[in-house]
Amino acid sequence: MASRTRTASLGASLILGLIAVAGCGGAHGGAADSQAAGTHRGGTLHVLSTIDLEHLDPARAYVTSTQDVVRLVYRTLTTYAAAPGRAGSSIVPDLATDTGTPSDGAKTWTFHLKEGLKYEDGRAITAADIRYGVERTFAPELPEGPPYARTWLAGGASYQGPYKGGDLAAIATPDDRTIVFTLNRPVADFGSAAALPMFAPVPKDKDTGVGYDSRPFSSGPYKIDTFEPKKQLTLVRNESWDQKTDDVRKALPDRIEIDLNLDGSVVDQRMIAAQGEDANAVAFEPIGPASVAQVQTDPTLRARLITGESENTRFLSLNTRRGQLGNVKVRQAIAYAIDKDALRLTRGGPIAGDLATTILPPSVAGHVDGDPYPSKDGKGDPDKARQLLAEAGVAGGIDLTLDAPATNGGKAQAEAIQSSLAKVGIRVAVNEVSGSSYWSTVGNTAQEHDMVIDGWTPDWPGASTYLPIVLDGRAITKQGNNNRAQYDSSAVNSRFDQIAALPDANAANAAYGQLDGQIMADAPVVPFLWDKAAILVGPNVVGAYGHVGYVGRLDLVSLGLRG
Amino acid sequence: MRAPSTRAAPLRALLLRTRSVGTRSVLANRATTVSLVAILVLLVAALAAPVLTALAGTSPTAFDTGALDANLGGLPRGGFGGISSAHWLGVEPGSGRDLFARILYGTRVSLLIALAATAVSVVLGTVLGLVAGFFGGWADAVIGRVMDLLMSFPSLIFMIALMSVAPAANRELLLVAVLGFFGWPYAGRIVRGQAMSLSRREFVEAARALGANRRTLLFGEVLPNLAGPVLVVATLSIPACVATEAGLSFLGVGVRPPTPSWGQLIAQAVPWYAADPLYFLLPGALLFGTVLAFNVLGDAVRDALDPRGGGR
Amino acid sequence: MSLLEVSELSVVFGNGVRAVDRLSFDLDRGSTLCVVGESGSGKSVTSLAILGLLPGAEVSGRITFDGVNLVAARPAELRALRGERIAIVFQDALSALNPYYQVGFQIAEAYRAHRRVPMAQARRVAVRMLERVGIPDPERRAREYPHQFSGGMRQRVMIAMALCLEPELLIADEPTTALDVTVQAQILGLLDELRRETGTSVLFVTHDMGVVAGLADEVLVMRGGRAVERGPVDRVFAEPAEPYTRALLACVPRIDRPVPDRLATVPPMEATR
Amino acid sequence: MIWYTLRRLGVAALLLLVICALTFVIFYVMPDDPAQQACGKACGPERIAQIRDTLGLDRPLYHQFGSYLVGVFAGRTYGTGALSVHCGFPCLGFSFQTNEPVWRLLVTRLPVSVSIAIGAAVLWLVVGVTAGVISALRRGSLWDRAAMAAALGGISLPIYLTALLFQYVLVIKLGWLPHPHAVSLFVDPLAWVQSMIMPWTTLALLYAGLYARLARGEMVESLGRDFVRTARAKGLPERTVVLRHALRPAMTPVVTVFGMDLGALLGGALITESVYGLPGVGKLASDAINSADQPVILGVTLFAAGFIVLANVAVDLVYALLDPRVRHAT
Repeated sequence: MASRTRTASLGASLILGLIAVAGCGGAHGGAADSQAAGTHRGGTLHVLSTIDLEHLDPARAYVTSTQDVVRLVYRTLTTYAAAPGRAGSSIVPDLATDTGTPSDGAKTWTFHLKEGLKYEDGRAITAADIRYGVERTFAPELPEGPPYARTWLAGGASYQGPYKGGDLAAIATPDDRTIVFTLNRPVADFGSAAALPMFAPVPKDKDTGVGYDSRPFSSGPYKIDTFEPKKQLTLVRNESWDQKTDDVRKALPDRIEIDLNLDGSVVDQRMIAAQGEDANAVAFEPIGPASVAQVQTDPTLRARLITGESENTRFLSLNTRRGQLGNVKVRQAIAYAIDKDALRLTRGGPIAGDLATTILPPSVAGHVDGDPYPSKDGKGDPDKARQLLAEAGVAGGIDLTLDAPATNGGKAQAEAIQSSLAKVGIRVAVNEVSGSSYWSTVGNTAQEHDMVIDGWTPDWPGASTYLPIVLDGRAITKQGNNNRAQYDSSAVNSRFDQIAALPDANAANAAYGQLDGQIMADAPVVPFLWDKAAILVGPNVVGAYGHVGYVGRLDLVSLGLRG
Repeated sequence: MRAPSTRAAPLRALLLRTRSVGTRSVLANRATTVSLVAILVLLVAALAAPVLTALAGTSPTAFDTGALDANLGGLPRGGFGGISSAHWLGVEPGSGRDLFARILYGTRVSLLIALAATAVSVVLGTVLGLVAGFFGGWADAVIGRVMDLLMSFPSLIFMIALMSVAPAANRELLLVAVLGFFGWPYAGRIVRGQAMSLSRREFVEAARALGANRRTLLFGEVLPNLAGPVLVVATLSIPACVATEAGLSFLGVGVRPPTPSWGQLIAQAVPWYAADPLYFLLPGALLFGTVLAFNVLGDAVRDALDPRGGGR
Repeated sequence: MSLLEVSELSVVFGNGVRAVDRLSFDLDRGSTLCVVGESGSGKSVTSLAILGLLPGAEVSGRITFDGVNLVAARPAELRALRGERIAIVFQDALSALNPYYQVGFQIAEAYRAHRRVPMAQARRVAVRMLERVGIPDPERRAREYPHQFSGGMRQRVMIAMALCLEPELLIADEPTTALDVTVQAQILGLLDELRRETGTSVLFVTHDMGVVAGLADEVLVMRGGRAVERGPVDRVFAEPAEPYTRALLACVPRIDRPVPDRLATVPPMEATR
Repeated sequence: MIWYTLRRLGVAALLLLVICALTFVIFYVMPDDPAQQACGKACGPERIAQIRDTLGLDRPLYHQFGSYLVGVFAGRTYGTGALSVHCGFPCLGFSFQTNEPVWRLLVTRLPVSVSIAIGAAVLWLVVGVTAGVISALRRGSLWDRAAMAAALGGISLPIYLTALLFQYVLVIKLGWLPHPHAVSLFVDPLAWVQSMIMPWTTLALLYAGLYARLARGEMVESLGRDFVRTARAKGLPERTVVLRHALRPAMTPVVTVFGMDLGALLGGALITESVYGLPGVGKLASDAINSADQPVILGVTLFAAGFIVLANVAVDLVYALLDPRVRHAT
């Protein structure tokens, strides 16, 4: 059950009170630059981050921000294309020669490694190292990672990881450059899943268990020089990396310094001033709402603002198993009442993205335009909502509790929801949950309340890691639950099965798009924003574009500095 | 702080002092008067918040996105924090909530918590300090140790930690309890010392010799003589509580939204300090003014009660 | 010419209290004048006024010391006189000695304020003075702090400090009041002995008629800041002219443990506010 | 003196133990499940159970507290087998967020807090005490009234208001200073001063006010002491009277308060570090609290308490050195 969006969309960025903002129109500002600059090597690139890098260990790296960074340090079987716009969502080979060969009805996947792949100490990367890397994700001591290996690999349910259980039979390495995965079910997009950090090689003798998190061994163009959590990560060139084996990474700067845990407004102001070393810097996170005015009114700053699209949708989950929310009319009333424009304004206005009307964002294949709960400028339709509440027999109003992250941004969104629902007589109490435990709390069905400020980014492009994970009633678990609406419709569930069986990916995407509309009619969730990220880059930086796979953050592997 | 020698001394001294001559006292009196008036105005405004906001036609929670420029990230329209006839002190960026109403309600919350917390700490401190100082022995030993312990706590960090794990309900009450709990040793220590020296004074000895029982001594002789020092502690504890409550709310562990408090308003204004400085300046200035007024008043009370203390 | 001539001396404090009111007296070289009166009679204020140690109080009239008017003297002139030519012994030696410094140092410091000598030499003077006022083992005691001394010993230290520069005038402001009777007698004896040895004039302030008899050449009785009666000690004791003096004399046998006189310490504080 | 020192240290250790126990209990009753915290995101029940076992959360409270204490003094080992992690002395556990040993986090944050605290302390001591002493010497003068009014204003200034105002005016509007960021004194002294000057001034404004008032009060009292009059009566120059006889006793209480304040500041200038975004111990604390990172919260609380308690002991010892009466009484 994937949830990269969690941290990407809410957890991490809101912890620091800096709210993601995105630009208007989806322009990909830096794209033209990247060709012009492609050749200059050298210099120190600075990355100013308001958030922390949670886990560098490939078995544990599961938030988009970290994945963006670790792509500089280690390679995976496949990876996202390094390209602006929706082209970035295509999966390309990385360590492997192709995106994998399925057989046995997609229950067996074979990858071959390229030649000349080396670690930072010059030794060759072998298939066994990739197997070991995947096996590590089974170790309970290394939690947080994606669950795919555990759920898909044959015999994975009982495997305890390489520290206790030896090797996993489901992964075979017939030779040093071939790796074969045997799955317990057909998985059509296993090749896409192989872009996740857990498919990176880990040499067994370098594995320091939990300690590996602070210094993973490099297979990419950069190795870790120093890492001080919550402070700074410094990357230097890995001289053993060979550009010829890598079509994705440009590796232009000699050195990359990522300053962590900075204050949002400080990053914005430093990027705006761009003095000294800051001319060679990029912001890691979108600019804050408070800086939008300054940037929008200054043409030179606007030119340095890169807007990236994302696959992230923000929505309000309505817990269909609680009280009046079991009544579809009440849910629809809420869908009408929510002032999406006010919610977006708490994140900086139109620059933060487009008002969402469906669950699947336009950037995801299969998206179908539609707006079942229209209102003027997205400001909500209280009359319609009141009417529906009256029909539901609760005209006198109801009391609901909203789970929100205890961050400036989370509080602001909670207040906006409070304010719009107050207009239709729904009194909302806010339950603040500390940023880091937010997802584990709302993912615990015993601790979840009536409504949850929610969101989702797929683990790889496509609707298959979207709707079935967020809205399949059979996927509801007591802990680590992703179906926060606790929506369980037998019609929808069986439709999921039918779509999963479709052989053609395009047909499946189209079917998901249609199903999106069907689910929206039931209003288990109220989508309100399709995120965009508007990020400032320094005047000396070239090759900047927002990458759709990293929720619109800059694709770090393509950045370079003017000579 | 020295003990006044007779029962009625504190109040008499207070009255005498405010009528005393000399330029310095006159100046001090003017500042004191201004402070007193400011505090009274603030209290009245806080009490009358619903009336005043009704007059202004605003509410502290209603969003007014029309007052904001969405393309500028939700900055108030028209500069100066969006001050207009509809919004007397401008609006909050990002939501368009009326600042006048929010500040007014924030005043209510901040002052209420500070006054209640002061009451808790002073009552607790007086009772425990009295017990420790008057009875001595093991009661003194236990209470003294507890006071030492509380005063060597990294109290701000501890309060924050405590508030962050505390449940979401009744934040105001919780703040009062936490502030009061960590505040009482300051009152307690002073009361203990006073009670100790008072209980050895001649007039208490005399009363004891005349056969007065402990309760009569405590309430008849010792307690009235504590009125002065306790008044000083209370007056100076209010601004401390105001500041601490603001600090806690500033750090995000105080009252919960949408309830405004000064600290919370300033915390929300932090990201906006460059784009909309009025947003932090208004509640900040009010907070500063209030703390200053209470401090001036506290000084005046202390000077009046303790002519020798000379501005300490 | 008298060593000290006080004429029409008035001291008014900032709060309007007139502590001394047109007081006149004089003191010859080598003689002892006892100023007697109850608490608040202005006797201690008078002694402080002579040294110019009443900041914030309004002092008028004349205090002529060896021809110099101290009331009009510049601070530097006064400073040169203090300790060197006019020394004082206060009532409460514990509070009058600085608790932070060794007594030897405090005496040496007084010496060095007027004599350009190395510290070591001044310390030797201090030890000698301690020996002279009857402190046993003076070498060691010089390195001790005031709180390590008994009341009587502390007063001896004060006297040593006052006399280390052999002043022409010694003001003793109730030097024995805080002591118990036997120690009182020792200190009085010491003072008398030293006075005889050095020929210092003494202005002895006390409220205790009992100590006056054996010590004074002349007596000045004060009440409410004014002189009530003045004359040679024998005459005043034998035939007091004023009823107030008679009353004071009548008190003598009954006062064995007097109430502390706060006036000596309170006025300078109040005066400045 | 040695015996006195030992006794004070003993009391301090006991105090720390009590604080440790209290903090531990409070975080034990915390609603957030530590195992769920440590587990992070996609986390199934079986994994939570395993983490509980590793962290020893299924054992009774006193047992956990015992292990914690043993860890503090002798280090401890979490988990078993190949993945066991040893946490050396002084072990305050590992951060749930970053898996860093809490002790290392604290030690790496300390230089920033020290930079802030020491610089600010020098500033406020010099400014505050000087102003207070001059005020005491010139009571009622224009200087006195102005200084005391300023001091009252200073102590009433909320840190975040000063900090934001400074940043708005000095950084944004005038561009005189860069945004504060953590620079080592030893790497770039000029940048260090530039980025620290605002935090220093912010704290110093507050504390200078307090110290001016304190110093003035103590000095006024000291100047009225009998021994100061004695010093004047000895004919000592006024400078000697003031500096040697009045100032020294007046400074003893100032030193006491200073020790306590410095101890508290070294434990993290919480709001200052938060507003300026400086990665000191205070920022570590507020971040840990925001992310409910219990081992770090516990660690910082203990660490800060340790500083305060040690400052207490230091103050007592310095007091004894300063005041012969205390020295001989013990």
